[in-house]
Amino acid sequence: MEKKYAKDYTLIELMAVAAAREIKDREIVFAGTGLPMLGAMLAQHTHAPNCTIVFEAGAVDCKLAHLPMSVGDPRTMRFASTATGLFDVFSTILQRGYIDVGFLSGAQIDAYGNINATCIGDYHRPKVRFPGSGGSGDIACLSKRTIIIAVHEKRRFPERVDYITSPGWIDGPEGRKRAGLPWGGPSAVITTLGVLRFDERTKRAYLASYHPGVTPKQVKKNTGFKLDVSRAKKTEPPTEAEIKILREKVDPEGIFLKKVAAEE
Amino acid sequence: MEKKYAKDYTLIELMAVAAAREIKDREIVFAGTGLPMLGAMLAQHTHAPNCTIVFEAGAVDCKLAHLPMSVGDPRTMRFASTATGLFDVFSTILQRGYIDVGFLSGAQIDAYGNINATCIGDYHRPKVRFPGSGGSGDIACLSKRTIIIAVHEKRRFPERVDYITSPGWIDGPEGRKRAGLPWGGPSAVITTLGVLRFDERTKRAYLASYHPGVTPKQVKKNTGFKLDVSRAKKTEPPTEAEIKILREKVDPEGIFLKKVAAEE
Amino acid sequence: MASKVDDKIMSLREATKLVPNGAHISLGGFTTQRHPMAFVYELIRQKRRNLHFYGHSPGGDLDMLIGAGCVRRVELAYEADEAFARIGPRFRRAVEGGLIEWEDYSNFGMVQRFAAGAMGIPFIPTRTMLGSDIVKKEGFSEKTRRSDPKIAPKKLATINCPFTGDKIVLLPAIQTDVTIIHAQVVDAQGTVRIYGQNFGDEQQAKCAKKLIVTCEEIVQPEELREYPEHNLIPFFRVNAIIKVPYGAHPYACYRYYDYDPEFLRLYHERARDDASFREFFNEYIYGVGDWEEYLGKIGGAEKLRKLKADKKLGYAPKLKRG
Amino acid sequence: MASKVDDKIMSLREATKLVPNGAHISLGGFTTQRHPMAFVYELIRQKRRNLHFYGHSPGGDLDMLIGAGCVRRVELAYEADEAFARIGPRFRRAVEGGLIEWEDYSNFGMVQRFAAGAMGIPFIPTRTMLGSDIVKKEGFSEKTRRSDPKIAPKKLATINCPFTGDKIVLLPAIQTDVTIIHAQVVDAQGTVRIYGQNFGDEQQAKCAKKLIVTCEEIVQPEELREYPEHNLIPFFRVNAIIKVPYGAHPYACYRYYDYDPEFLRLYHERARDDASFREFFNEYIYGVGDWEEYLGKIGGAEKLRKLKADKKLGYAPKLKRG
Repeated sequence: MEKKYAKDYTLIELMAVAAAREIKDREIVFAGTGLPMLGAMLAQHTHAPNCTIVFEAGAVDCKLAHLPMSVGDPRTMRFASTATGLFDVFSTILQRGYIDVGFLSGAQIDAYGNINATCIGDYHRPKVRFPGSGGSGDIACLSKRTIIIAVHEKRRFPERVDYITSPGWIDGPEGRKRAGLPWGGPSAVITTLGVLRFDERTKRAYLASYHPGVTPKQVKKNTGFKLDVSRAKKTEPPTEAEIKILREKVDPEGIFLKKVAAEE
Repeated sequence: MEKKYAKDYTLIELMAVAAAREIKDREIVFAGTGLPMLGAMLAQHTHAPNCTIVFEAGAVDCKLAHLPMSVGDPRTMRFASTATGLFDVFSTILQRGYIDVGFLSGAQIDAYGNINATCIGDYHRPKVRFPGSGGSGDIACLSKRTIIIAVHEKRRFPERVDYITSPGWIDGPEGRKRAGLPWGGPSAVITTLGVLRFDERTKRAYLASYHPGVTPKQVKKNTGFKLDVSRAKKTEPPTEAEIKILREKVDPEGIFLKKVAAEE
Repeated sequence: MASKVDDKIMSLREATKLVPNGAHISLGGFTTQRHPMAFVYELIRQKRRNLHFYGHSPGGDLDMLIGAGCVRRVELAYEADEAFARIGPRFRRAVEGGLIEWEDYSNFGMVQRFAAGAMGIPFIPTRTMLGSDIVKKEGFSEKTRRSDPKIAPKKLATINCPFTGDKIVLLPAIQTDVTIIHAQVVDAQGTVRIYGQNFGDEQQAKCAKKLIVTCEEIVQPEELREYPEHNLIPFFRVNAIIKVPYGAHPYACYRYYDYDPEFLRLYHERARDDASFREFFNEYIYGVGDWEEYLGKIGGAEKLRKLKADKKLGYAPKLKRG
Repeated sequence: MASKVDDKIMSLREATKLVPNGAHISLGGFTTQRHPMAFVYELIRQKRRNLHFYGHSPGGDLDMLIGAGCVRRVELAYEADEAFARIGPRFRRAVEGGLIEWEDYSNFGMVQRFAAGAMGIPFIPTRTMLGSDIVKKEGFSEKTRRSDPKIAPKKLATINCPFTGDKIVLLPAIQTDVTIIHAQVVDAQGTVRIYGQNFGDEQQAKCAKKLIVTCEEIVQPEELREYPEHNLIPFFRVNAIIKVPYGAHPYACYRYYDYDPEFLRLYHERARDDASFREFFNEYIYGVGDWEEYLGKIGGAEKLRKLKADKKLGYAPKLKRG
């Protein structure tokens, strides 16, 4: 069947589709609120019907009828396989090595995919304070791989984050091993301008694709670290089917699709 | 009301009554199968209606209608407050410091109330092998105090046990502290001949009481370590009411009362 | 320990006496569910001061306590309200203004610390947070750590596993003076049942020296004891029980009611500015005599009908949230 | 991991293929309840050898495996059948005769080791066993420990807590190759529900690399997923499901049937002597084709009626036990 690409879609929809495409069938996915949830649900409705969504608050593999507004939303209880709590999920699922893909976001992301969700400036006298790690640091440390979602602005993409809340590749290919992390590391950064991936040898981010309407040069200009754009292709746009599912099945109330679109 | 002492009772009944009397009202009791269970249930029916019985297998404060034959017996589920498992009970109740009294038994008990439930002879080539610690070592380490139940024979009461499965006072008043145990220690040994207690200063066992029909000399003769009998009184016999409750309410099926009586 | 025969049922005001100034406390619930808000409001009304707060991912519960000036120190992983607020506005202001002291861990880290306290061990090993600045940077000063023996002497320790050689983080246990949780159902003896996910409530409750439970319903013991395997906390751990229907508002309580998007948005809007925050507090907390009056203020019977959970789903499927 | 769409339902014989010779295994259940006996019998029939067995307080399940020559090493806290036998007769004989290797821990110690494996940490700290010879004496030789990389390099370690200075025992985690549990209800995807106490099943199951579940009933996923908070194991942890009604006999299965005092006494009487033990095995295991035939052998419909649990109590109140 020929793919019919959608003509009318928002940036948030494009990003949700890109997130969904990172998930393989039968994988176990640690999803947070917002874009990761949209992406994971879309994946279940399309190419990954047997992927399992796990929420840190306790629910495993629920059948969502209404989009949750938090990972602890009562909506995540619906027909779940189990529903325990943070200690059980983080220890016996995440730390035990069962999470294939985890989603992350943060205020700053650096060249090695390290994330800052804590503060700008000195930790003890911050210029700006963010909410803190939450489960982000845990997902970054203990998922088999992670996907980062980010707003692409120069100040948000420095060479080095002010504070590593959630370790990426830390400082290169040996960084995680030296830190004592048993596995994992970021595999993609889905931004408002494109998708970054990490060089296999150096573990530095490079531009893998730029979104429709964006040029590699623009991405480079909006990135605070030196970005290799030589391998960049155009991001595959969403299909009509994907957009339809997103709007009609995943978030018919427009909880995130409309909210984020409005904030753009 | 004047106490009416029973005239007709078995040794096991006498011991069950002695065990019950060690329990104070409102205490939390870790009970095993057999005599400890009989004693704890009797206590609930008499002077300690608000004591709580905890089983290591998971049940907390059940209302027994039929005597359990193991700590994991389905009979322990009846109207319990909670019913989890060994990890929860041992960690969040016992190790957390909530058990006031624990009951113990074993093949050998020594002068400092250390218990051997593992083997006679060399650990690696035992002459006789016993079942092993079970929860006994845990109860000995982490209850606020323990009561030991034992058959009183010379070979079972040596100066030093062959193997410390369940630490008592170890080697004297500083023994537990030196070992790193935060609290606890044995307070009584209820035997087939009498009740031993531990000297406050030395933590060595002495004879506190001898059962009706037994002389202090007999107890001394049947003890492998030097036993102070100078403080011994006669064990207070069971009352008619206690025997009636034991037979009619605690073990009407005669599961333990008859079995152990038959083995005597 | 507390017995079956103690009289544990009391008013919010009586229960707040169990939380003195300077107490080390923790609150149950997570993100948009089951925070013991009625108790939080009463603590604010009683003007508690210098609280040392432990949380994994608190939201408005802690943000309001901070805004009211009740909190001196926090140890936590996150302070926000997910879809409703990217950061607690009063928390942000307090940190940026140096009005409180803080120590950062991850969510898993904090829950493990509660678990260690619940299990009666002084620390718990973990692989999380390795490679992060959470491991490298201490928030509390040495002076702070020395000032209160209940604070762990250091944030964490890193060792090599004596069995595998792996690098492992050791996290110090937390045992709170008081934990307050909001449950759906409790009996008068204290047996607690929670429907839905229990979040970190089990660990937070069981690590506490004293446990206060606010609840939607108080039922007969037989009702809960028929299925003991569905109960979360044995009766003897509970010191105080307060019946407060809708006591988690504006947060949800699975099977009873949903969260209140309107009120959550209102709070976060008002809390951004000092003056409007004070007004908000005057209207909804200081100016309100009791919980009954509060429920009237937030929209009364009509609002509660909108929030009421569908029996089967456990939330309000028709609630306007967008 | 195992998916929802895998075909997990199989026969006992097929499932035993997941347990090769030399496997490190553990069995669910505790004292007189929920040991996966049908699976044990099949392992014996299949003549598995050199198993490394981890238990907290096993009973006849392990005793029979030892008697059948399936077991090479055990790490456990206790081997007996409480009111039915003060020690497993085959275990005693095997230890006294040097036929197996053994390592002693306490019950809490073993359950903590399973818990550590389930949690993905290499060790767990505890205060239990301090002052005992369990801490002082290693059962396995250095040679044994070096012979199999799955065995912990040492029995335990003692350290001073970096926060409190307290003496603390560190216990190495267990991750079994295969754990086998017997549950009341499972669905075809693998979601497991256990009624009554779960003993150590949760930790034993979650520490396993592969998990086999025998059960009384297989139901539709919707039936279990209506109350997800009552389920113990998420579907993706389960690799094999076998429906074996009365599959824990002669042990009890809460809400389904009681233990069989007659059969337990018979076993322990016969197992004391080599010849009568062999006869017992020939009659009840080797000479029996399948579980159906076994149930006939032990007394058929009449026996099963006597053991059948009362719906409300969960056991057989009129069962003759004395």
